[in-house]
Amino acid sequence: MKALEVKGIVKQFPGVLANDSINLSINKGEIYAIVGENGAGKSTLMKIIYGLYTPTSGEIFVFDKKVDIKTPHDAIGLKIGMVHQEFMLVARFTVTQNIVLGDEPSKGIVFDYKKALSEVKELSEKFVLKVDPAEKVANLPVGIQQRVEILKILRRGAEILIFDEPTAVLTPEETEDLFKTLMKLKKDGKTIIFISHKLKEVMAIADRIAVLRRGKLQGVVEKGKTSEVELARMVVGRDVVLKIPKAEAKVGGTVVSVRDLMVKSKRGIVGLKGVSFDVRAGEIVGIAGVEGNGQAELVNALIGFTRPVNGTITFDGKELRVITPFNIRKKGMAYIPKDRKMRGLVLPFRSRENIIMGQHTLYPFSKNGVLNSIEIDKFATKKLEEFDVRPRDIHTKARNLSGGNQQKLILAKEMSMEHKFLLASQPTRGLDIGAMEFVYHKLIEEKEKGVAILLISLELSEIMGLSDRILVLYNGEIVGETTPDKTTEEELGLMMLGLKRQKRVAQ
Amino acid sequence: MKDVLKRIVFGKREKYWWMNALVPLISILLAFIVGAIFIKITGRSPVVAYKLLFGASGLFPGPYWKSHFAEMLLSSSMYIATGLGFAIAAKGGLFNIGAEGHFIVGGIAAAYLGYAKPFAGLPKFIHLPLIIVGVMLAGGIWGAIAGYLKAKRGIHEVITTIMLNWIALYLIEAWLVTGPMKAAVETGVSGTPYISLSAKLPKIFPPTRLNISIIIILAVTFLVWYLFYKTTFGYEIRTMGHTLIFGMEAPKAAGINVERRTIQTMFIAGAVAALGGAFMILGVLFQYPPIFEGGYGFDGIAVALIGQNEPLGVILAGILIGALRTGATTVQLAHIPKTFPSIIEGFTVAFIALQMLIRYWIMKFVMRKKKSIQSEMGGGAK
Amino acid sequence: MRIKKLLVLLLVVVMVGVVFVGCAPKTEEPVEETIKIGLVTDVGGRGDRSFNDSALRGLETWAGKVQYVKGGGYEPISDAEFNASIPGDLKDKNIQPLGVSAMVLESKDKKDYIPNIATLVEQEECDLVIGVGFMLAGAIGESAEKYPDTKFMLIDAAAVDADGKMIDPPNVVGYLFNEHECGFLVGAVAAYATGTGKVGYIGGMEIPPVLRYEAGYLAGLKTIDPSIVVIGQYTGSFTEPALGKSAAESQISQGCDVLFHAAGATGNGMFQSICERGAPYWGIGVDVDMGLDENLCPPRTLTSSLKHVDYATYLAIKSVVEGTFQSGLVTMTLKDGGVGYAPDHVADALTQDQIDKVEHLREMIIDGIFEVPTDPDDVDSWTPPTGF
Amino acid sequence: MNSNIPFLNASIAQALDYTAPILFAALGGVMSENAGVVNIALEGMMRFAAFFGVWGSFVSGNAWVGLLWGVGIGIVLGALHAYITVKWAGDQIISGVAINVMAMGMVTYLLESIFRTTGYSPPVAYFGAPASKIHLTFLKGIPILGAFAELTILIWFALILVVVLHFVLYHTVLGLRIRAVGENPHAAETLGINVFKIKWFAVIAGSVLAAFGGLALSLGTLSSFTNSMAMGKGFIGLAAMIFGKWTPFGALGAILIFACAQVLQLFMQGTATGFAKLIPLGFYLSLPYMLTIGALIGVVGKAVGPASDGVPYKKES
Repeated sequence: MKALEVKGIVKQFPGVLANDSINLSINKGEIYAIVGENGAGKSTLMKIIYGLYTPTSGEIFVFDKKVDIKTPHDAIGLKIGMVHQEFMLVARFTVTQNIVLGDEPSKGIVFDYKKALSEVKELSEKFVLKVDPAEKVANLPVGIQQRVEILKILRRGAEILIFDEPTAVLTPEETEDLFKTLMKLKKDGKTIIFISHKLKEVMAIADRIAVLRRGKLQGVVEKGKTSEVELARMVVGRDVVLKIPKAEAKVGGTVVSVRDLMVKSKRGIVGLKGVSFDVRAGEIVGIAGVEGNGQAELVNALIGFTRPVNGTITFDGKELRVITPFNIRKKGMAYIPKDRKMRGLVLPFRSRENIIMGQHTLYPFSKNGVLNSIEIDKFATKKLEEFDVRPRDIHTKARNLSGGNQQKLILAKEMSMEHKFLLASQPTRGLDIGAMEFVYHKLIEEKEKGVAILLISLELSEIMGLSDRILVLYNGEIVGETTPDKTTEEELGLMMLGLKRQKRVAQ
Repeated sequence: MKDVLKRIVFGKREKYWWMNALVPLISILLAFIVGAIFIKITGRSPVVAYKLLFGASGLFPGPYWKSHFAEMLLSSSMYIATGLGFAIAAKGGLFNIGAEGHFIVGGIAAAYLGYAKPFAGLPKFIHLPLIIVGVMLAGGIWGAIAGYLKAKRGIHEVITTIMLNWIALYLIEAWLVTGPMKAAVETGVSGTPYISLSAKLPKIFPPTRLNISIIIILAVTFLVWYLFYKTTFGYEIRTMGHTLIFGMEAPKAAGINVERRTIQTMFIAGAVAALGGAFMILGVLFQYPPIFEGGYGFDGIAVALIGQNEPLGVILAGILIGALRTGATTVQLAHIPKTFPSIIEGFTVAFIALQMLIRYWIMKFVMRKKKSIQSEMGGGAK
Repeated sequence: MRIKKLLVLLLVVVMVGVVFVGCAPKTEEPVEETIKIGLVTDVGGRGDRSFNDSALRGLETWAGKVQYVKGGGYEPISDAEFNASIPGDLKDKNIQPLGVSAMVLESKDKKDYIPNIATLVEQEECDLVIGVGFMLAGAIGESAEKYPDTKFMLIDAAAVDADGKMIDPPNVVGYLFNEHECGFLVGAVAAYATGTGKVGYIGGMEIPPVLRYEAGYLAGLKTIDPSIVVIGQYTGSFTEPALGKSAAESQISQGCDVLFHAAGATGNGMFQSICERGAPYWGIGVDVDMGLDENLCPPRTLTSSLKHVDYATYLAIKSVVEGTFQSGLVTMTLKDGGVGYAPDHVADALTQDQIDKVEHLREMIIDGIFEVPTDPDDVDSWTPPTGF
Repeated sequence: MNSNIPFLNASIAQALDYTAPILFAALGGVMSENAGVVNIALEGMMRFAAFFGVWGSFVSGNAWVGLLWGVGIGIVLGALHAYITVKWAGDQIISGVAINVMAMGMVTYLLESIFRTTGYSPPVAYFGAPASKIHLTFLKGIPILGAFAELTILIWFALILVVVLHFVLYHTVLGLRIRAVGENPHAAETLGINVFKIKWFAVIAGSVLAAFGGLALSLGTLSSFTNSMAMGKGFIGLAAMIFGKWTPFGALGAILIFACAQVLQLFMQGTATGFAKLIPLGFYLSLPYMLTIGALIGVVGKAVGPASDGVPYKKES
């Protein structure tokens, strides 16, 4: 039986043909992956199926019946559920409130919260997805938030589950958990549509794989009859192997030295419990760890957003008493934030305006406080070329750039500033293969120039591939220090979960 | 509160940049049409009303045009000042309801510096600039209080500016004007003493009252434009404007001192709005009266919104409102209440708020011409 | 979509229709050779139930014998209505219609005073322009110099020049009122009427006329019984009845039973409070005889301190009509009937003996036997008269 | 001490009288902003409703009819605000300012057209008349509770509404959905909730509450419309709503502080002796406003509203 069929779906956005006559046919009970680079049209297609977008033309069949899905409400009625890439959760609500929203147990008009709690508990037990029903979503790690999302759609009796890039924000362990869940759901007879650009994962979990490129369907392959390399070629349209280039470290003097750093989190609890480490010129120090184990606090302290409770940060041999973003940047720090929209860019600004942010007070961009448009435009044009930001138009607003191009714009901005130290927080988050490759190359380039780099990442392969030294952060402490050649992903994974500690190499 | 800044910037790079000028124009036109219907419904003649209104607005030549024109510019300079007060703060992501307070603080400062002894004896070319600087300082400090509380204590500027308006009003009218700054009895006036001759703004269009206030405010508007778009300071304010209200931290992460800029933005907003109060005292009333009854501050919000928070737009909107208000009292000759122009002002702002709809209409019109199938508008247009 | 288009079309048709109907040739009213009187209100405007309305009564009702109608314009009033509009203490002043036509411009803003006066002089060619309220002192002063052929009248102030100096141009008459004198008399009445020994006073803002009322009131109370406690409050506004009510409630709950206000419309709230409570509370009105105003609280209005802006306006118009206009400053006093107190319920609350004493005090002021202080701060050091 | 009880009770009653209109406005703000639509038109809505209430009562001679008229105009204005901000995703601030400016002009215009005055309407039947008040005579004489012995129905309604609104927002299905829409409309949409419907409802309901604020002034405290009626009360309600962190009880608390300061201010002014007499009037009058800022600095701190408050919601096409 076909769970879902789409025929000739076309979606035209102003200036972009996002989906170009796409035909897919998905069997009941299979895990069906759709892969493609960012902007290939995967999410658009799913949003059409879920009723968030209206297709320009085309037909949809659910369980062999032609349907007309206008709103998510229709989709839910057809037992289609979707876990969005950006979680659709109300941060201030509890797990239970989030799960039952839209279909609440009630006595008359009164919301029966007790009943909802027990329902959620039951549900979580039934599907073996452990959550605390009374906890606020804002306080949960990403992996658990995703569970809430899954429970939400399961509660509505979804038979077809769409996962839009579900692993983009997960740790390896969480990903593994998710895969277990997916397999279990498949066993229960649910149909799963799995959207990703991570070919390794797709190969691990999917039964069949459809490849999209620039809005067009490139082909559908069965897992057994293909390979990662072949898929990659289909996705990118040329031969690529995602290989992280290696470069020998020419290590120089210590640039940043952190001692006994203790930092409170936004919620007021101590999130970083006294860590010490050095970053030297020309090396990449990788910080591995599951999200929420002190990374945010570390970043905030280094960039001057949060004042540490205790401990010192020494930059270039000088201890900094009060750190503000202004003075630390003046000393020579560049920062690639994990959240592009929140910390990286001013979305309504044009590329030319974004690219000078942070160095706008410097010559030649301005003199005596007066901006020099000609110099700015010249610079922006050059950098857009150099960092391959598309479109090349320096007047494009950042909001209209794709994720990858936004990231490139940030790189262009940060790396063109004079800096000795680069703080890269999940620099490849949500990027496709091409963009990732680009970021890796840039990081290596930086390293070869003698910049000290602190790389915080949840992707173990990234940490293993790029770092010269690896620190493992668990529960606000550094529980291990190692180098890529002395460890394995498995060992790191255990340390990240606090199951294994390693004596630190002497500082 | 957060959406003050989701505004469309004038710019030729936009595909339909002319829309940014067309939308306010159509809004104003629609407002006049609805105003006409309204006046008809209430049993009066729209033609007579508009004839009187425009005849006395100073916008069109006619009898007594000279004095109407002068009065219009005199009003406009004050509306532009308070409009800028709102627009400047809005550019920096702040919602400033405090222009009313800044206006009266500027007024009382102008009155004091205008009559008080050490200053009153100075020659005009020293005295007047001194007053202007003093007024801007006073208004700026009053504005900066709200900025400080926002930056350092996180208190919403809407609350503080509302409260500071009232505090300013009561401290001035129920203390300063009736207490330490009361005029001596023998002069025959209540309120503060009159300002000295050297403090009065020079007239530029005799025999009318028009004085250099319009020149000052145009110069200030130019400076504000320059500040916004040509300096690093303005650049930083604009980064904040696009992010502050959404809780985004990009400017802060880029090393911009958001807290200090917040205070400075409110300082400038207060200083410019205070100029309006100074124009009132130095060019019209020559003293701070016992009861001021402004309203220029709140109308400034409408001026800024009609002008899309852009300096040039604020000038044009200021002139529009100034003209409406100048013509307002004359419509009473036809027994139409003086508040009629406020109705038009309200409708104009309402249609500006409905600009998505107006844009949709225009686009449909344009698209039909272009025979294009794609709607450029999207949005709630369903 | 069709329907929408139709609606738009309909709208356009209606609009065009509206414009054409409006364009229909209007029959111009014949120009009469009447004396034209212009009046510029202060920001309070028509309907303030205070001096603007009072001046408008002097102009429209008495001098013009017309009333303002809904939708604008005037219609004549009957003799009965005319007679009813004249308060008791002015019945003997021989107020007759003067056949003038009135043109009133309200001001929205202080900036409007001068343009409004200019409109009345230049466009409407008024013979006399009346400025209501001391706020217009500067505007009248300036305009008087600019239009020497037009006569001006100013209420509550003398004209001042652009430096705030009092001036006396040959075409301006200013009317001042001795509010402290009538304030004194209502103070005396209040002192006799109170049963609790506590009385209230509600002021708008501390401006000169209000302070004169307060000074007179305090002096009157002190004269009758120095032990009376006065709870005085300023609301900071002349236009907010809710605040007036609040202040009145506060005073009543502290034991006051007679309340006097000099707070414009803010005082309406005081009367509301009195009316809701009924006996034994009394309210005292200000400026006009509020005991006659059905919108307030006639049954519990003890008296009103009268300030006949209407009469002053009428006198000024009359002088222009009769060609006896004299410039200068006129002070309206108890003596000439420009101020006074209304009988309202005085006879119910006071004994005849007490009324006689108040009347005696009135005559003493008229005869200049003692002077009433004009500043509340001077009342403490002021010695009350004796022997009444 | 016993003699002070009537005074204490009267003062509290007065504070409550002062509280009611602002409270309604603040609750209107709470309703609308919890669904993500900023409403700075509270002031204008109060003004419109205050006038229409008096008009209705004037025409019919019945305060309840006035109430209906006021509620009617509240619905109309709410629908206008919703049409602009929800249907057309227009700027909520601009729409609010537009309604405020229109209230200034149009109400005065109507006042002139209907009552031939630009100042004050004639008195009409109202809820504050002694006979119309709710008499709980048994409470008289009891300290504090005695204040509730004679209140208008509108004050009671305002107080009860705080509880009701709290209940609706935090304990009903509708409230959960309203808050979800204000926090994350996209999440709500994906769960099949009609975001537009909820927003329309909340904006109109909020506007009706603000209308009650106007009615509490013109038909509760007073019995007539005066041109300076709302006089900043809508804005104070807005401030109180933020101060109270967008919750009904928070708003009530904020307004009570303000109202008590107002009553205290009048009391201190009236009874000032000695040194206190030397304090200028301006300081007394500005006391409530200073206390509000002081309370914010000292106690409350940063207020965080609903996450999507003020962000126009657009369904992606």
